[in-house]
Amino acid sequence: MVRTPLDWPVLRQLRGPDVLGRGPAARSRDTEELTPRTKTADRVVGSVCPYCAVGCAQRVFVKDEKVVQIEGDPDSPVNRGRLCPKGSASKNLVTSPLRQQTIRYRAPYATEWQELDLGTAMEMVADRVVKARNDTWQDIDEKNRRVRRTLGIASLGGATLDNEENYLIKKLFTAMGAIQIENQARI
Amino acid sequence: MSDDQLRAAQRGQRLQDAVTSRHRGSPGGRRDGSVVPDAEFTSYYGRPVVKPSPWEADIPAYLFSGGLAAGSSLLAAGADLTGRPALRRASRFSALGALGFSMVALVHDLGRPARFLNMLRTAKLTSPMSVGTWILSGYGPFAGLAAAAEVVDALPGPLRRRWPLRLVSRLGRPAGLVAAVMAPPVASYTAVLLADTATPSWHEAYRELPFVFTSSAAAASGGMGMLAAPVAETGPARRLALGGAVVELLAERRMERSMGITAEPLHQGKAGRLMRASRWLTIGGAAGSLLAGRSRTAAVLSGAALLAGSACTRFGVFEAGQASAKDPRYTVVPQRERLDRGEPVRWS
Amino acid sequence: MIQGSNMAEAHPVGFQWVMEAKARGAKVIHVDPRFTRTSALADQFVPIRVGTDIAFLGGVINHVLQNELDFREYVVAYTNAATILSEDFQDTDDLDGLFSGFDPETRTYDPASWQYADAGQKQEGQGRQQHEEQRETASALQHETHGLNVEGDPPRDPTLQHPRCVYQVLKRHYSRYTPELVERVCGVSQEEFLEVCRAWTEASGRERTTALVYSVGWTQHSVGVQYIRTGAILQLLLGNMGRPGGGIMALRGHASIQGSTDIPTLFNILPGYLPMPNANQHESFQDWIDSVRHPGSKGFWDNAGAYAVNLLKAYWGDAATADNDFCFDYLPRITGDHGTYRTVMDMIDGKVKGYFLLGQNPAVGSAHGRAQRLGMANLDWLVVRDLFEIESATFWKNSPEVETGEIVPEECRTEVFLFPAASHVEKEGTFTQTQRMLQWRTKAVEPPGDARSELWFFYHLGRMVRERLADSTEERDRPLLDLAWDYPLHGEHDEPSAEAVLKEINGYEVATGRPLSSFTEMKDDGSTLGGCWIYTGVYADGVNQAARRKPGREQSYVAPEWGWAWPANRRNLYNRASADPDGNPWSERKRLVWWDPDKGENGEWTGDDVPDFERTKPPTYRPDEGQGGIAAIAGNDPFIMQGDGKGSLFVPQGLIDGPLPTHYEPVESPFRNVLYGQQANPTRKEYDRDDNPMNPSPPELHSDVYPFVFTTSRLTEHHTAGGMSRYLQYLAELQPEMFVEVSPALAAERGLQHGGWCHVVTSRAAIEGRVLVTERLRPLRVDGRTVHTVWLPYHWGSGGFVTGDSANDLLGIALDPNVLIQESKVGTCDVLPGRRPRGRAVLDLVASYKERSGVDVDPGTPIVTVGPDADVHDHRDPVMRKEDGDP
Amino acid sequence: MKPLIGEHSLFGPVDPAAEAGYVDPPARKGFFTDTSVCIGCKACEVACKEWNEIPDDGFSLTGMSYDNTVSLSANTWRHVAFVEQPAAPAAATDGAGTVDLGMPGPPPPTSPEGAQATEELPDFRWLMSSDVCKHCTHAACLDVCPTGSLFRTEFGTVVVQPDICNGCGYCVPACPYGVIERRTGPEGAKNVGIAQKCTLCYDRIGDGQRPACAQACPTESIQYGDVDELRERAKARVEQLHEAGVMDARLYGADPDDGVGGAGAFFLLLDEPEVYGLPPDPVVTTRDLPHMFRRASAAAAALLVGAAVAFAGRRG
Repeated sequence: MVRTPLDWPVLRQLRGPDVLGRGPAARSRDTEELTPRTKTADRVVGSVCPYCAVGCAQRVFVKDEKVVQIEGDPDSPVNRGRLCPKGSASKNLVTSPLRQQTIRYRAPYATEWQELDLGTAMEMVADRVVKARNDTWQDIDEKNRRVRRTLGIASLGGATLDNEENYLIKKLFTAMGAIQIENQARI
Repeated sequence: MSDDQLRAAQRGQRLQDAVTSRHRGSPGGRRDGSVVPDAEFTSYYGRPVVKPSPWEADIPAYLFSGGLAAGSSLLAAGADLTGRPALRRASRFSALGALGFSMVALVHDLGRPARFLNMLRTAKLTSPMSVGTWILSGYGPFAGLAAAAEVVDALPGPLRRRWPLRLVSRLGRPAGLVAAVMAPPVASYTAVLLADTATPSWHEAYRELPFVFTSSAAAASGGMGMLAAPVAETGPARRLALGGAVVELLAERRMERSMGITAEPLHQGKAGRLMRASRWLTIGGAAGSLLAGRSRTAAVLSGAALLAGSACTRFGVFEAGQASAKDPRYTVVPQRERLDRGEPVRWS
Repeated sequence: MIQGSNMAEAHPVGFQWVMEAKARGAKVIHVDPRFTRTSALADQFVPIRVGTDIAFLGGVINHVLQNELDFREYVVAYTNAATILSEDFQDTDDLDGLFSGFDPETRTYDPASWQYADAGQKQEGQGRQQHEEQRETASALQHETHGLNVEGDPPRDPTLQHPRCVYQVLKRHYSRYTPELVERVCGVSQEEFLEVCRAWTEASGRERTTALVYSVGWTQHSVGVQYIRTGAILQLLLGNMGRPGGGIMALRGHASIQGSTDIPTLFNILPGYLPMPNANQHESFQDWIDSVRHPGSKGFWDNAGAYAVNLLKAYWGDAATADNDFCFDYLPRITGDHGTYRTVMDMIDGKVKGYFLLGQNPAVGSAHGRAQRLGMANLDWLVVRDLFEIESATFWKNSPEVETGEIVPEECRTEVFLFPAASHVEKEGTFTQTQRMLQWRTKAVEPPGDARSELWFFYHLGRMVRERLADSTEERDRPLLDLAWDYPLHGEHDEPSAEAVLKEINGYEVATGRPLSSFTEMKDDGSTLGGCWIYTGVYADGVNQAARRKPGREQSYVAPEWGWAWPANRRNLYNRASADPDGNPWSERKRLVWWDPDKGENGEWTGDDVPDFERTKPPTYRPDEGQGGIAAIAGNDPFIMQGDGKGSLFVPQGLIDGPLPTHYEPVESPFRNVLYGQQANPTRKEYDRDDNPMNPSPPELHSDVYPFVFTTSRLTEHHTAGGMSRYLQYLAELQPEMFVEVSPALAAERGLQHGGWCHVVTSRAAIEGRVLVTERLRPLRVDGRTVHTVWLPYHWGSGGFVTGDSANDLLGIALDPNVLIQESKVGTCDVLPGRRPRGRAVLDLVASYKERSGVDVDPGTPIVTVGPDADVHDHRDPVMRKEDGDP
Repeated sequence: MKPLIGEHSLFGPVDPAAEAGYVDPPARKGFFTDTSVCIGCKACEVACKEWNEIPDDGFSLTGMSYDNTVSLSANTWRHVAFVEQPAAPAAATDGAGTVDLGMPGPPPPTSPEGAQATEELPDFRWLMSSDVCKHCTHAACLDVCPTGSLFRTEFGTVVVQPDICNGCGYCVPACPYGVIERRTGPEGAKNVGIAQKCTLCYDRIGDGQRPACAQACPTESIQYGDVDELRERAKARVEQLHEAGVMDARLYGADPDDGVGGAGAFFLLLDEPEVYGLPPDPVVTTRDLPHMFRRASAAAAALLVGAAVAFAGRRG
């Protein structure tokens, strides 16, 4: 929009009908161009709130591969577009400045974190899993019962994991012989 | 955990008591002496209902210097017309100086000083600040021109006769007269500026506050004249100062009587101290002005007293308003009383 | 009826439906120890002493039975009220708080005497040992999930007059739960109590139904399962089960906590509630299957063999064949308690090498935080996967134990890996929510930096472990090497396809890959596979049914085309009960599912929901004698997962702590049990160790050292251990600090200043918080004395925008025997003004309390407090104990 | 041409958008906040902040029940008030009489009145209310704004234009509800130094969407819509509550004849407005503006005359 001296609000006031300069005459350029970012988003995807178990459907608005807004999905028969403060804050959850984005590693007896790249960290964990499993393997237990397991590796999962994730976790640990696989569901 | 947080929490407790007081039938207590008997009222944890202005000392300083500028322009014009060049010169300079100071104060107080010119984006009759800005925009150049003429006149002859400067010099009187005509609104609009708010002790003062401010402006500018001009020429300044001081004292008293409980803040705390100082300085300055015709010392002292008194008035009124906004009592009680009388403010 | 739940605060969006019901005239009652935001919106708020809900609900049951207010037609037809019990059964009134069959040595029951009359007595002798085993392995409830094991036709008396019929037993059992007793135990006035009884019964019956809502306010108790049972008995008596507007709703607290048990990461079960094989009981594949399906028994579990084969086939693919029992042998065996609390003790004892924490923060969120952190400090390595740097990842540098010197970073050997995790919008997959509904989330953006999904992490971890073992000839590595671990990958990070995993969970024909539509298509010959039989149908027709989002306004109120609910997209369980025995709706107002004789060839079940019944089995169907399995369920038996098709008022099998709910005091209580000599749940699971002391309770001495009752719960503004809320500015600012709520009376008594500090002391810890004095907490008169309740939110720790002490540090570990869930909703404590001592001094404070209370001197609370062997100092006034005569 | 300042320009019932010079404006939009169904969850506060990218308001515990955001401010455009109301005078602290350490032993002498503890507080109330900018028909903030930053939208709402505001701060004391405020921080936040308040999600409603707070509100305590219709709904709701025996229910801000010409965002309250921190009978300050200008003109004239008189006197 090209601005000319004629756009000076005082002149717009004088041209009427907004003589008092309260309405149309006072509008700024930004105001005229105002568009909600829910409208300018590149795409909207359906999601579900990660907090409690009510299962409120969310709509996630994405612009330039960034989440620009998360709000309730009015289509949902569960929440009818509504969200609680936590659900309403879920963009803040995704974009919080405290969000961890790199691996942090604490060596034995260390007093501070150090950085690791993802590949190295994965290799280290895989090594430790194999070793702990070997070191603690039981084919039979102390009562001579066949158990073929390890009691050296335990896991405790939150209940915000997906079903597919839980499925793979249990599948892998079971094949590994690890049985102390637990979840928030016990808590 | 900061002390602020603790204080806030303790306040919460005290104020929770305040909230429940109505239900328990005990009066909401006052913390310090007050003129009006305790009125029972309810609030939300003692939190203010309205917000105090975000303005700091800049604004009362601006109110004062605007008034001083206006009065000085009037004095300068009178001096010009009645042949008192020294008084004219001093007054024109003080007008410009005060104006300049007020502008700096005003801009400094903005949240976005760089956007000062947005003040001229619209002309809003409903906004005393907009109206005032346009008045100042009209008054300022003429007051400036009048002061410029004094500068030119003080230059060596040959320089003074160069054409643009000569024009400036020629325009000194008309500019000064125009400035003088525009000056009174400069002094009085600031009262509307404060009164046109929800700040209890400002709004309730709206009937008399313009008189307090203009008379205070008269006293200040008269005092300035006494301070800055030779005794021989300061007769009108003394009279203006004396008249201004007397009217200010009377108008202020009348104002308080019209304000109900919202007059209380004018007597309490910082505002109370300022208002008391204002009163004594103004009385002293006025008394001194009676002697100032004979003694340069007396003129200087009483002029300074009047200036200080006027400044204290503006700061006092300003602080009283701020205090009234921070105490829910001054917002709630008058409104509640109105409702309890069955007289809510309604259109029909 | 909301009890044991703070629905408005913990499930605000679900609460919209309560508000809508209220607007339509429903009366909302909230029973809770504390006036919450739920109470503020309820029509009636009833303050109750924490831990006494069974006494309260038992009182309501008594009111119903004494006044014959039950929905008699429903009760006779659909519950086991008419079933006649064995002559050997003795109730708690006969045995001062114990049922027949108790063995004080093992603190378990032999349930033989609890059985129906003339029922097979094959369990005799074996029962006790089984209960002990079941407590260790949290497997008792399999009988409930796997259905009551009933063979033959136990005798019934439809007139309900037989003295040993369940109805009469129930009536006798609760006859002492009078309004006076409720007042004395719960601190609820008789008026308020009777008002609840009136409202509940008036809003139940043919034309009206009452819904009951609970949450962890009921589950986190040493008698948690029995709390829920009491609610179930009441709802069955009043005819509220399986009917619209009725039922019992467990409001679960985490997005997919339902999914986490359906497809569990729990030590005792496999997907679809199949048990983890136990080295003692499941020696062969057949033993294992039979333990689920109970050959000859009735109900839907008869097909368990197919479900198990499909799971094994999904795990080990081509390697799983009929010849090798589908690799049954590859499954590791459990031998006892391997639950999270047991494991923590094992960590402290140095038995565990590595620990994975996946979006879980036990340093703040689990009971007895100190034990949790000391356990973590004694590992070889710890992997934490989370969005934020949570306390469980930083225990080695800023935990309370670092402050006390119990953990010295330079001496702590635990290696810690903190992996950033993907958030809910950065990965795709399904959650299963509280209503058993699966909803698919589409991925919106890539996770930032090194953040990855658990799916990615475990797929690649598995891949790397398998690579390391690829050349192994060790027999133990076969299960890993034979594992079906081949999922399509996509994207720059090689993310496994969640949809492919979902398809495997759903199940498909091995030969064609055609997804199964229903678990009835599952074969036990290896021709089909499926990872979780109850989820079969979620990928029916190759369509991701969980991703359906047909707008609610374009559907019926049941909204069957939004997401997918197990089983078979059924939204209301046992909805056959919404129709009368003849198949007609009990009332037009309350119709949901009914028999339509004109539909199909010979009539069909139909209605707004998917009928929870065989579609073409008419109401008139009666099984032939000797029939088993599904065919044994009659056309008028709506509870099809139960062996007798009836709702269980009395539970002969499956519960370790008794066939009927009975009031026991919480493990930590300032009061002696008024009803029975047995103080608390005699069968509860405890870890009797020096590092897990319990505060003394009557009849022990010195319970006055911890004179107040405390309870913990959530705030709307935070989420559990705070890992998803303290790290967000917008939530942190709303509840910025740990606080402790006390009544004005307690504040006056202990000199606590509103807004000031106080600290709370138990035998485990002392924590501090700011004081909030509020009349939302009120002292109650219980058993002639005033009891003060202290309330604490448990959201804080050392990380995030807002920090504070963790309430869970106060708790000891005592578990419900059925499910091994901790009693974290109630404990005893003392409250002192001011901040807690710092450094080692805090240990001294806790120690001085322990000394005064004798915890140090005499570790191990006496659990059995009745009977000749009970070695307790009972200083009760015998008159107070039992008005109607002590035995 | 209509007069410069019409009869209803500063006070009285009027359609504010039309009054501000919009030709054929859409129906006026507003909020009806029904506090009788508010569960105090603060979803509105958070949803508002997420949408409008408002910085946090600091992390401090106030002790004001569950209200830690204290009031509407530059960084809080929706604010939920929490009021704990004990009913009976004696209920506050029931004194030494019934205080008991809860120790084992014989019951204290007061035990016969055992039931009292629960009976004393039958009417305890916990009121919750989500406050917001009232979007007054006669908006003082808008009228006193010297730059035209605050303006009336076609929906009749009052909105700050952050590209215009120079932070003069005049709107702050002008608001009779204490809503608008100049943002002072935190450092680095956008719009620091600029007046901030609820925009009724001008961007969203312009696109036919609902304001963020109303969209989020779980219990429909916050209802968004056409003001005329909302007023009808509000009246019906009050009647319904009165019939149900909730005689405390009353509307606040719904009367077009009131001191601000009726609020675009009005409330159903369960107690007096001041209990929630609202002014009981607010009046737009500009109602008195003509009078103020007349007084100021008189004072100005008096100054001019006074100065003239000072010079008219004898030469000293």
